[in-house]
Amino acid sequence: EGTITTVVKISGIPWFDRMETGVELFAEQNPDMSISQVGPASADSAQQLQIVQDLVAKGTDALAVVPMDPAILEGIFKRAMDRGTIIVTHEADNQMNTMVDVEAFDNAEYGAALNARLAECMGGEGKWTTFVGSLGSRTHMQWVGAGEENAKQHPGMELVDPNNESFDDANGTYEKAKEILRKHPDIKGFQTSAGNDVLGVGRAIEEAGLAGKVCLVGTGLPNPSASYLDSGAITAIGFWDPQKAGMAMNAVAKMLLEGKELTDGMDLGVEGYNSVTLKDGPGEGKLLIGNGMVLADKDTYKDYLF
Amino acid sequence: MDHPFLELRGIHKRFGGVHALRGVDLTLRAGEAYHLLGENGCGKSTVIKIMSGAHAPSEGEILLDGVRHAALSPIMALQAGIETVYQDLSLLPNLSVAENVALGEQLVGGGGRMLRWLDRGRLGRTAAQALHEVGLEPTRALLATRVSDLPLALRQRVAIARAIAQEARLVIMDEPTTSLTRHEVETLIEVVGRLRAQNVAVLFVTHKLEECYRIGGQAIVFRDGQCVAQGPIAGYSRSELSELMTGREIEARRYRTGAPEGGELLRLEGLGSGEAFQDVSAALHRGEILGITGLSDSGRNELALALAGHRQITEGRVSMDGGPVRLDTPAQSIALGIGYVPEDRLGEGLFIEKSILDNEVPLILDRLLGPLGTIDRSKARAAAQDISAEMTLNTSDIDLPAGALSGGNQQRVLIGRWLSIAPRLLVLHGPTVGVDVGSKDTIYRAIQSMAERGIGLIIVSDDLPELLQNCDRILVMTAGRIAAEVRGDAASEDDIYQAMLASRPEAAE
Amino acid sequence: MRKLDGRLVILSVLVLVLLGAGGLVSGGTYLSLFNLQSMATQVPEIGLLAIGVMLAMCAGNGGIDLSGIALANLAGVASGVVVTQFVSATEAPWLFTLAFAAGALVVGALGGLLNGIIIARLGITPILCTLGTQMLFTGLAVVVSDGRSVTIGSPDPMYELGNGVILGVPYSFLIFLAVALVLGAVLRFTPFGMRLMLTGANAKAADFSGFPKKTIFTVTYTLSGLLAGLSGVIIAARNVNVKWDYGTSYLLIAILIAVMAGVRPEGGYGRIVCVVLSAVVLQLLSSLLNFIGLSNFVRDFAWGALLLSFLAVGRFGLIESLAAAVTSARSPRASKG
Amino acid sequence: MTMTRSDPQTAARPGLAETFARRPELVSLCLLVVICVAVAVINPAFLSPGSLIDMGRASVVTGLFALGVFAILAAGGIDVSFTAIAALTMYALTLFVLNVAPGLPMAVILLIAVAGGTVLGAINGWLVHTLRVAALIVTIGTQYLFRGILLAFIGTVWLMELPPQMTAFGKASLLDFTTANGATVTLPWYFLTFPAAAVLTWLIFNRTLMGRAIFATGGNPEVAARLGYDQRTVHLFVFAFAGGLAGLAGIVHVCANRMANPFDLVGTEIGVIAAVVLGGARITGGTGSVFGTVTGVLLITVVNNVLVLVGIPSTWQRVVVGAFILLAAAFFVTRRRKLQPQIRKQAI
Ligand SMILES: Nc1ncnc2c1ncn2[C@@H]1O[C@H](COP(=O)(O)OP(=O)(O)OP(=O)(O)O)[C@@H](O)[C@H]1O
Ligand SMILES: Nc1ncnc2c1ncn2[C@@H]1O[C@H](COP(=O)(O)OP(=O)(O)OP(=O)(O)O)[C@@H](O)[C@H]1O
Ligand SMILES: [Mg+2]
Ligand SMILES: [Mg+2]
Repeated sequence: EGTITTVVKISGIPWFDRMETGVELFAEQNPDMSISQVGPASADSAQQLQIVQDLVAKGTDALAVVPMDPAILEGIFKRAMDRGTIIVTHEADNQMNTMVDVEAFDNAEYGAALNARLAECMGGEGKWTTFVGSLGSRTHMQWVGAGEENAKQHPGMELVDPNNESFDDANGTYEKAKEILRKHPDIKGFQTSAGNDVLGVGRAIEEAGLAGKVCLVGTGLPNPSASYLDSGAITAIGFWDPQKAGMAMNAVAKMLLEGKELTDGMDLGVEGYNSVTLKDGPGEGKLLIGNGMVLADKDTYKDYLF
Repeated sequence: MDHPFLELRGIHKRFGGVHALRGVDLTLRAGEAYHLLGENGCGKSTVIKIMSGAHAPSEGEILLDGVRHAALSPIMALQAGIETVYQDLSLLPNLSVAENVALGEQLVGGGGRMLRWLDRGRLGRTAAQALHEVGLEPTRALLATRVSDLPLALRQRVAIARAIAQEARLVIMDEPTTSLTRHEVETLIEVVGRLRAQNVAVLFVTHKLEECYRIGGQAIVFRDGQCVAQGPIAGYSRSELSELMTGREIEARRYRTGAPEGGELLRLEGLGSGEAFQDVSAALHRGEILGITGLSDSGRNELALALAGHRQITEGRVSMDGGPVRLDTPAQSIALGIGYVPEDRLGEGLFIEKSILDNEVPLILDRLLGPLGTIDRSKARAAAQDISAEMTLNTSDIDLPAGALSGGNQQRVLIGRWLSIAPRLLVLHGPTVGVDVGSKDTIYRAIQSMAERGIGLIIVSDDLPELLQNCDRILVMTAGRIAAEVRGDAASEDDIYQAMLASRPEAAE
Repeated sequence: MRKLDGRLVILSVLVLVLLGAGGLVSGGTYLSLFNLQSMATQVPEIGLLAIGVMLAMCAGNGGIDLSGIALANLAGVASGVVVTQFVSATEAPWLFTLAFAAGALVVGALGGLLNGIIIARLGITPILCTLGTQMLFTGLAVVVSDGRSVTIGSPDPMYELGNGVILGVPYSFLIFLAVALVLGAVLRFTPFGMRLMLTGANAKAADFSGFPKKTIFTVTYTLSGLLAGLSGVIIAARNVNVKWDYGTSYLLIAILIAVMAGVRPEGGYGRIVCVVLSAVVLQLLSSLLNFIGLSNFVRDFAWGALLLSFLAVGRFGLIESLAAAVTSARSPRASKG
Repeated sequence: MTMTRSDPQTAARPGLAETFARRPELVSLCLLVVICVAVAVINPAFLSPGSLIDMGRASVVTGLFALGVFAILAAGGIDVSFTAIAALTMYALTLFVLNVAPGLPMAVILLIAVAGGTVLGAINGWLVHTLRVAALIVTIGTQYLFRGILLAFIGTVWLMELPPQMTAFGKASLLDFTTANGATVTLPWYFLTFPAAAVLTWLIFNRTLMGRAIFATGGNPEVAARLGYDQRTVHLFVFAFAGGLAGLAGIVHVCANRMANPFDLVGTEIGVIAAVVLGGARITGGTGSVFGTVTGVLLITVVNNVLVLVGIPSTWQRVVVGAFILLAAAFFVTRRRKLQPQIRKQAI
């Protein structure tokens, strides 16, 4: 009775594997519905577009999409909604054509929080730099933007060579981080955005024997980052639980399918989304913001094993 | 030693629908010289490739030293001492002369296994020895030169050197003398003599009967994939051989009967191109046939290329019909009505996989346009049919790929292509290289009829009988200059040959 | 008469087989008008790039165009950035659409021209040249757009171009077919087309025939660039937005399509109708896999297997033997005799 | 003798220009030197031992790939599947060691990686030989196939915890430096795989019959076959050789990165081919040298690794790399042409 398909940016990577566990959990809770997750084989918005288009043509009732690039999907989302398909998105607070965009937290708050943690480690002083997945990644730019804003409270902090692109590739990030360490031998801090950035930068710091001397705060997952957190190469990681986000998206999609009303402060029945903020989105749709932000360091990461 | 070295029994070979060999029986004995004669496409190269293991026969068997084989592999043939100089030379362009000549020895010595160390010292020694035997001084620079940087005639000798570099028992040469000058042919004949003295069998394929008579031995005549005659070559006259090959009579004669119609077409004054040739002055009248010959490094090839717009002219002037012209690009030459039939038919002339139609019309595409500015296929077909008919191609199916034609017919397609632009001047570079007597006849007739229509013709060739049979005048070039001019109806081969050598500095010493 | 082109036959049969299989597994949804239209709108952007690759391959000289999708993105991004500044999509929708399309086509043609000049005049191997320009175009698109996606907007004409249908057929697909038809005719019936194919078949012979080889290369790559520009227009129309990193996987897929269509990488041979069919086959297959809900990694596997089977079929003349088997199966009594 | 005059080589002894023309890799070498000097002038930090060592280790994986690609280019083919071979071997092998044979010594792991790559490469070679199609096309097919097998049937999960011996291999240092700010720079042992592979490749190409057979095949395959060089062996060998190097590169990549990511590597093949071509190997086959290949790899590595150092903003980096490839290629070609006019004419 109703199909909800979750479409992720790319299948197979840890982040979305974790999300899939949420989707599967939700499927168990709703045995009468047909619920599944798919995603393209490589990080290419064209491939994701194709999948969405085929799913719409197939007649799927609701799509919960984590857009690779929100802008590229605007066209198909509009057509899908015209056709009566329910569209819910995640990590796309600028998506015009969506019914509800689910965000784990307020992006500006998250970026500021990461930077506050970094500043604390740096003692509010010294050179620092930022990494983003790509210059086109809106959330990443929001995070580092908010970070820069936050850093202004500390006149001693000097931002150098900002917005390095990592393409979410740990190896490339590693090379780039080494180059930055060389160019700025006195650098004190890194704020990173894409999930793999902490791994690349962390490795560069650790290999240079600078663990504990140079601070690194960025988005990352607890399991992969564990060894670097232990060694002190990573100061702290920030994240939200993709499992919960997946469940939240599906819960919203189900409510929309059943024609239910979304209200400010409601409880989605998912941890971190027990009292959500509901705002008007950039388009017709709504923006639903939870409070799923987590900052973890050496001492606390073991509470989140995924 | 009672059985012959190599025997072919009932060999058939089919390429798709083409039945190239239709039951060939052949016996080759040690120390004997054989001449495999026949028209283009009668299967000579194919039978050779079967002996050398490059092709497997479709039917029949091969007896090597009395041992029966269904087919040979290249390495088996090489190990048995069958060495081949292929028609296309089969050199490796990117390897050095030394490697081309002497790598085979080590490969064959190891039974074809390649994961072995290379003995560089032996490589150099073997190569030097073999090059010396074909009359090339094996300097270190020569040994290290890449074959792609060598001129054609030199490559041919390198190929021959490769064949004799190892202990051979049968040396096969498929048209080895096509691009050799007369002097180089002499060296080759010496080599053959030496080989025979060492009890090595030699199998020649050639269209130059004169050379066959000089070498002597057995003649083997092929026609349409079958062996139609075998016996001592001295026992056959030229016309008998021609008749056996073609199945009809062809007399040797001077084709040139007309005379220039007067009116100067082309004038070259003090023409020069870098180091290749200098101070070339000549004139050509409408309907005249001018021959140009010389040794391979005499500058004759470069002069031909310069006229076709393929080589920069650095000094002097060219005028046509009295007015100065520039020949900087092929397109300019073509626009002036100068046609050029290149020497290397397959490499530079034909679009081998494309249809005969496509091969005949590329120069006149702009004239085949219909009202929409597109090519009118029916016009194109008509034009191609006309050319085919004029050149008497042996097929009327112009959709056949050019590669399906025999060498003679391919050359006709190529000349036909140039006829389509109604050229005022046609430069023919080696027009009958590797073409059999039958096809030569057709090509010569076509040349004469062009001259009768007032086209000026230049034939660049080292086939002296060809020049004497066809030309009004013949220019002999040496060392980049015109050394002599002789009349086609009055000179002899010997006159020309003397002129070729006369002013060469080394020969004068 | 002319022999039937085996490649054409297999591709056509495959189209039918895939449509049939899709209809079966989806209970008919696959064959619904909506899905057919949806698939048809997906073909043109990659199909046009594949034709570009084919042209480059046909010209010989190791021809290939790796810069297609990068140029398509640059065309969309550059034209989008400029045109949105001067023309308002809401106030002058037609003018806007035309200006955007013209801009993208111009950028595409210029990019192609650059490839052509580098390859023909400087004599750089196409693979190296287009690799360099691929990075250059991508980089320029990043610089122009600051790495963000550029919103083109969807004024009516633009929307129609990307998603509209006429007589049930999407405009973009019709445009694709029309371009294919025109180019097919150009290759077959114009002096340029014949010269292009002949040059690809034997560049030296083309030289001796006085063909303007440099011009031919330049025009060929410019055409390929123009196709990329058109592809960029269609991407923009379909997605409302353009971005520098759209379609990174198209690079190899375009080559895959050309090769499945039987285009000879050494030059001199290729048929546009086969490229069109080949693009359709890939689309049908990939949509079918999406319908079945198979992991997208299986699709990679399927494409590899498909390509290799194509090669095997060609190599061992399987069509001919199949045809022979079919005819002998038709008269079983005769063979049992 | 009258014969000697027709020998063009005795007339002009090869001068400097000639040497340059015959050895195009010297052009790339000069280019490399020029770039290094320029970068060092802009930012002297470039010449610090740390920076050079980083450059060296960044070149290992590309370098191993490039040597394999060079072998295939020399034989007249091209390969785009080697990254997929590397990804498949490294991931399957890491998984195997983790789950089945945790105690496997590192040397054995390396051997298995090479063997696995060799087998996959040999499949390429066999297909190229039996299907008689351009290698580019066959390897596009096998790239999809190998990657499809890896991701669809073997796994997509990132392996973050490597077996300890692999981590140790990735960390084991050959040389250590401590820089001014207390950072240490290490040249790891695995760096040696690159020079070792280069020496091996050089030996094969210049000191064995196989090397000459590969060049012969690249020069003209039909002729090579006629002269007794078994084409099947040559094809199998070059592709297997490239596959083996790719397998090695894959496992080195895993150990150096301390994680096995099945999505890695695929997508970098065109860059590797560019490096080899910049090193003087022609895409049409039969040319190139090991020295040139190494130079090409260094050239690409340096350009990719000095962008930040020189202060090129992130937005402009692709433009710069793209422009560099074009300029280098243009420089390369025009140099070659200027120095080689006579030779080209003769070749007509
Ligand atoms: N590969 C091929 N495919 C199809 N047909 C071929 C092929 N090779 C040859 N043929 C046909 O077989 C005929 C016989 O070929 P052959 O080479 O013996 O011609 P020919 O009559 O001897 O010509 P010439 O007078 O020039 O010697 C050719 O004219 C051609 O029509
Ligand atoms: N590989 C091939 N595929 C198809 N047909 C072939 C092939 N090789 C030769 N033939 C055909 O077989 C016939 C015999 O060719 P072959 O090369 O043996 O002739 P030839 O006597 O050497 O002629 P020429 O004097 O021109 O060298 C010709 O019709 C030719 O077209
Ligand atoms: Mg005949
Ligand atoms: Mg022959």
